[in-house]
Amino acid sequence: MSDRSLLSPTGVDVVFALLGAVAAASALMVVTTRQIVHAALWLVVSLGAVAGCYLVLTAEFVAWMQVLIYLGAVVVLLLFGMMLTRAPIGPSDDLTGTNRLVAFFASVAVTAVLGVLVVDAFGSTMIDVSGEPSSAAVMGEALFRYWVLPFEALSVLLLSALVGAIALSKPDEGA
Amino acid sequence: MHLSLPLLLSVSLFGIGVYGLLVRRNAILVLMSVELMLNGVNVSLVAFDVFWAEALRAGQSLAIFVITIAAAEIGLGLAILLLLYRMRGSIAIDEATDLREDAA
Amino acid sequence: MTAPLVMVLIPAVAAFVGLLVGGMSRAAAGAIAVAGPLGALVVAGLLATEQPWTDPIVDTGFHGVLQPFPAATVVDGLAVSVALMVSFVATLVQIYSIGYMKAEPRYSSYAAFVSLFTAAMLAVVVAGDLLLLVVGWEVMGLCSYLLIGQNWERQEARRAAVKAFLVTKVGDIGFIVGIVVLIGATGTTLVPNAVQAASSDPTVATVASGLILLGVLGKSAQFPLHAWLPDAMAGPSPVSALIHAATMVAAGVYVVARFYPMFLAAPGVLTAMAVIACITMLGAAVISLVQSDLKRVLAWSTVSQLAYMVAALAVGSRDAAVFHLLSHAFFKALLFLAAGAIIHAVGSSALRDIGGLRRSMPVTFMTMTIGLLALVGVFPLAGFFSKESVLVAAEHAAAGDEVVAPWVGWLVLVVAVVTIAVTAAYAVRLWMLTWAGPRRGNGPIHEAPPVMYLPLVLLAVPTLLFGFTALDVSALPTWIQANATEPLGTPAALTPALVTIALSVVALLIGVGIGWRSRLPSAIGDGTSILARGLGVDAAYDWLVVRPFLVLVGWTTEFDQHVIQRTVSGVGSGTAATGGRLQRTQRGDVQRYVSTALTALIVAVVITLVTVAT
Amino acid sequence: MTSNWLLPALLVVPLMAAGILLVAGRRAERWATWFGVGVQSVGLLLTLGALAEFKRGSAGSMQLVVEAEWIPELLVDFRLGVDGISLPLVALTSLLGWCAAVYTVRRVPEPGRARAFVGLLLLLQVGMLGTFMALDLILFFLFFEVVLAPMWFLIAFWGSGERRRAANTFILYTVLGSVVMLVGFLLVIVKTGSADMVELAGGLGEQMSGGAQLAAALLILGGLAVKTPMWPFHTWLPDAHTSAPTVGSVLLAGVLLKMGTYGMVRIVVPTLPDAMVRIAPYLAAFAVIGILYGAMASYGQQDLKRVIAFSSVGHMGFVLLGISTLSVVGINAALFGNIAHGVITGLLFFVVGGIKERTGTTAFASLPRGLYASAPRLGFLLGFAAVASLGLPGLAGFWGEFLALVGAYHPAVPEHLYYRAMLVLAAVGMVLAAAYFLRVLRRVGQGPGSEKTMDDVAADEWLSWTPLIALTVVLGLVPVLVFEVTDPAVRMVVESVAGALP
Repeated sequence: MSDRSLLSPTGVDVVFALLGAVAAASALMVVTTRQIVHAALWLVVSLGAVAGCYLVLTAEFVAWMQVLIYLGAVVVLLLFGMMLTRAPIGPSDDLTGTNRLVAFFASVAVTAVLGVLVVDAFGSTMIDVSGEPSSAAVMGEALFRYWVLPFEALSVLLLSALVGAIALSKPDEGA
Repeated sequence: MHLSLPLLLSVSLFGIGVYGLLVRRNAILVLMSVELMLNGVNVSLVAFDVFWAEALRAGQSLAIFVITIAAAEIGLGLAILLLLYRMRGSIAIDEATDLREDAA
Repeated sequence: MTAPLVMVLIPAVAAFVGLLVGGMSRAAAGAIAVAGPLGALVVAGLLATEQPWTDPIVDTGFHGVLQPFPAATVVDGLAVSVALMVSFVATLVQIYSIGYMKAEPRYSSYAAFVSLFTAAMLAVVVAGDLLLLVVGWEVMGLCSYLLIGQNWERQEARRAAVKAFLVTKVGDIGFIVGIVVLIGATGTTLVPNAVQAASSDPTVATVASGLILLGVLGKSAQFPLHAWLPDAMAGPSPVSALIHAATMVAAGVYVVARFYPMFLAAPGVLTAMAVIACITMLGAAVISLVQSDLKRVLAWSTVSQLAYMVAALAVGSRDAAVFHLLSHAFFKALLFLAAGAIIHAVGSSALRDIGGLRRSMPVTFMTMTIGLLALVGVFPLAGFFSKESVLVAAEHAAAGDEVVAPWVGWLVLVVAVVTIAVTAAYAVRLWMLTWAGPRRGNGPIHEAPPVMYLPLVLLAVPTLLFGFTALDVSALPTWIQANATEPLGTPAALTPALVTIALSVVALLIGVGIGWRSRLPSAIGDGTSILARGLGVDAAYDWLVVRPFLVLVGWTTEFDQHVIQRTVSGVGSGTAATGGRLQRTQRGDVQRYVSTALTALIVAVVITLVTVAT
Repeated sequence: MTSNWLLPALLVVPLMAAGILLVAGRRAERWATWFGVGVQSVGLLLTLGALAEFKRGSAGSMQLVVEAEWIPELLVDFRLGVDGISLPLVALTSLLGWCAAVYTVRRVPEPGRARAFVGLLLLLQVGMLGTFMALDLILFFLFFEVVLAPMWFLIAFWGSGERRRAANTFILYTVLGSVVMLVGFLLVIVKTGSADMVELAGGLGEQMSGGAQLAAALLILGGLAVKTPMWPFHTWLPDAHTSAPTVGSVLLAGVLLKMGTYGMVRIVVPTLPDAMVRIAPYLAAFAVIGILYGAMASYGQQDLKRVIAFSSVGHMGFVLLGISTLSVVGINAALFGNIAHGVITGLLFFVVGGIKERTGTTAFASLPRGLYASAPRLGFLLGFAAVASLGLPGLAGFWGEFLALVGAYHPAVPEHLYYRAMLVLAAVGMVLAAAYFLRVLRRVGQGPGSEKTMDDVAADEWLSWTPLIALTVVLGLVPVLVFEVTDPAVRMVVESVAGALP
């Protein structure tokens, strides 16, 4: 943390702001576009920009995880999902429901409340992003030194999710 | 760097996710909105981690956990959606209203 | 265990044992039944030998309201003499019942209830504790209900039993509240202490004695709570003898006598008593004159004679009242048992079925004639002396020698003399219709078996001789001192006065004349005239109490179903309706749910933030 | 020797027995009822042990106390104990439970399933005993609620007539009441920081502000009044009684109703004396209305069980009147009235159950007349119980009512004249009680016909009823058996009120 003036943006601030703007804008596209495949692609852009933000914040390992898991796996899964459910290709009007107004106000309200809260609480706080990035080595040490038990629990969770997903997808189950 | 910058990003991602969650009919798009919300939370987790800068790396570790769980969630969610699609030929969530209360 | 308690417990235990094993053997039931009152009689006799009872209060040391058992007793002349009378009459009734109830399938329970009745009356008599008094008082009410309803197959008996219980119970509202007031105001349950404390405070004395008077009116069948007694004829004749002579009705008079200092401290209550007694005395005697049923004549006569006792109490002479109570007990028990013998022989109690029985039932004839003469008050029978003592007391009051106003004494004196005439009239009528003239009805008539006429003879003896005991100061007047509840005075002989003798002889002759004129069977009537039905008091009950009560019951039931129930079920259906309306929002649209939840959450957060910020 | 295990054992034994029945499976159907008798006998022995261990000399203080920390965050502890107020009720509960178990051996109501029936009875026993032994507000509430579920099942599955409706009314009504009560409890706990009844009664409760006391007292009394039931919260009672199986009616009238009035004496009066002094005159009015109303409504009923149910409203009115005087005599009378009503009305419901078993009905319209002749012993018992219930001196029913009147003559609250008016009205109620019971006896017991046409009281019925008959007589003749235990405890309670008087 430094004692620089509040209103003097540094380069890092600018880079972060640009990346953030990209992320937010493409996220907006995700929830508004009329083409379902486009939404997935905008999601890629948004998540990628967020990954960039992580890099700026010196969270190197998290950024790569973001890229690997979200961009690599999740989005692909989603695309497969669209394919299997015969999502319409091309613009479609029934992607959005009828309660647009309510949703708008609710989300704006959430954003506003949280935003006001954040600015009110941390408006003048500075963080230091000049330190050593948290590489895989650093994170690995943290994870396996302090967070082993949750980590293992998580692996069990993943396993059961896997089993569950398979069980659900078997054609002769359910229905 | 201002702490409020990542936090504001986090808030806007979350809000946008909320909007998508409430407004989208296609269940896959709803899942995407949920991902956006999770990302929003992740951003603030990482930002606060940098703010505290302690050896435990709690924020980043939790972010990683969240990402993992998100992956699991997407897997399960899509499996459920596929099942839904097979059963009724549509994944519009406003048509999945079997649990409604019929007026007595 | 003190002797008075033993005296109460012997018949009570006999009742219990009789109920338990009486069903097995009739002979055993009879033996147990007689043993109960007889045992009490023996104990009472033993107590009598201890005269004078210098230590009359047997205090058990417990006389709060939360005591082990309210067992304090009093043993003074009043208690012992009444107890002697009660157990004597009850014993004879039990002996008599063995013959009279021969065909009764429920004899064992009947005999047990008679024993219990006796025990309850004895408990009232020796009660030195207000709570014991209440116990005896109320148990007696129950026993009267049970015994009057002995033949509950007949609707008449069922009705009479309920009526007896409820009418006396109405009086008992006053009695119970009166006892509560007495306990509350004096802070003790010991009868002597409570009476003493109450009589020194005119307010308490008036309130408590006025309330207790209500109970006395019920038990001793005084106007307007008298109507149960004539109907109580539905019970078997020995029961009538018991109720009319020894137990139930005597209890009311006895309680006033026991609480007498307190009543003396409340002249207003005494005046009310006098007025009530005068109404009852004359009214009941007149009604008795037109009855068409043997037992009803006697029943109304009891009401009238009880009024003499109440009147004596009202004009300040407890001794005269107790004297008449005792002598009346003897001759009235005799009359009822004799009536029972007639009914036993004839099979009916209607006067038109009875007549000319003189030859076929000589013993009953003789004894009943003695009883009737005593009732009328012919010298030298007991009734003559006791009635004279009442008249003398009234004369004293009229002269202004007592706490009540002289006009009260005059009133009692005049009404009592007139009633003597009416009494003579109905007694003569009854005698003529029963014994004289030709035999009505058919079938052979036999004298009652010895087990039944023996009690008649035994009762005839005191009826003949008891009156003389009052002439000697050291006899009855000393014996009936209530030194447990009031200081020992110098007793005066209950001697008749010349003036009252003259008055009553004149009245008596007039009455005999009237009775002679109404002796003919054609004058019996069917018992339906307004006079015969007790001057419409029953109708008044019906309109003033029963009907309003039933209307209230109807209202209550309606209210319960339509207001309270409906309010409750309205709350239920209202909830259901609201739920139905809320249900419509549950359309299964997840996104709407989330929108609502989120909006609510935000509102909550904003409110919290704003309140925290300010 | 320490005998603190007695009270927990009283709860654990039936609980474990119920558990055993649960896991025992089908083959338990045959021995379930006998097992029930065994367990209840053990319970009765334990109660006798507690009676023996109980030191009468210090009946005013809690004895056989067991304490254990339970949920310290919520200020809730597991605390059991008995004093003179609760001991008689514990004994009554054990006795009635035993009677019910004996009665059940040969008379499991339709549709059978003895295992479940006995199990539920045992569970009920746990709740009832626990309520009377709990020394912690939340624990009290917990046991108070435990009672409801088994009773619901008993009425809904083994009942007759409109049993579901009756069961639902019962549970909704009483749950509503207890929720209100819980709010009151929480108010007390929050304001004083303690849920310990002894501590609260010992002066902690009085530290609450007047308004808070009043609010808490009204809430708690509201809940307890439903259970009592105080007029006008009584409507669940007739329905529940009419539909419940015999044993259910007996326990409902004999024990469940007592939980309400017990709660008042145990919790409200000593903990919130200021408020109680202010509420007492109103409580007295409700009590007297209940007495008169119960009597008149009783007279208007066309069903034997409903008559008795409404008579309970009247009798509990006397109990409430006793409590509302806040005097030593009055509260003693109330506690005695509780016991007496439990014994007598329990007996009445047993007898009426016997009549129903033989004739298949309790409606006057279809009941044959002349029970005195057709089944003399049963008729005698009906008469005996009715006479006891209408408050004949010398039987148990009288003392509670009479002493409530004596208490009302000298209430601890200032409105003496008002209370004396209430006294007179209540005395009128005593006569009305006689009227409706005589109507019952005249309609059912008496009547034409003197043939012996019905099975008379059987041996097992005698066995299960005799304790109640005996107790009715014994308590009537020696009421001090109860008073010597209750009086010291009541004096403690009244002392706490004395400080609150103006």
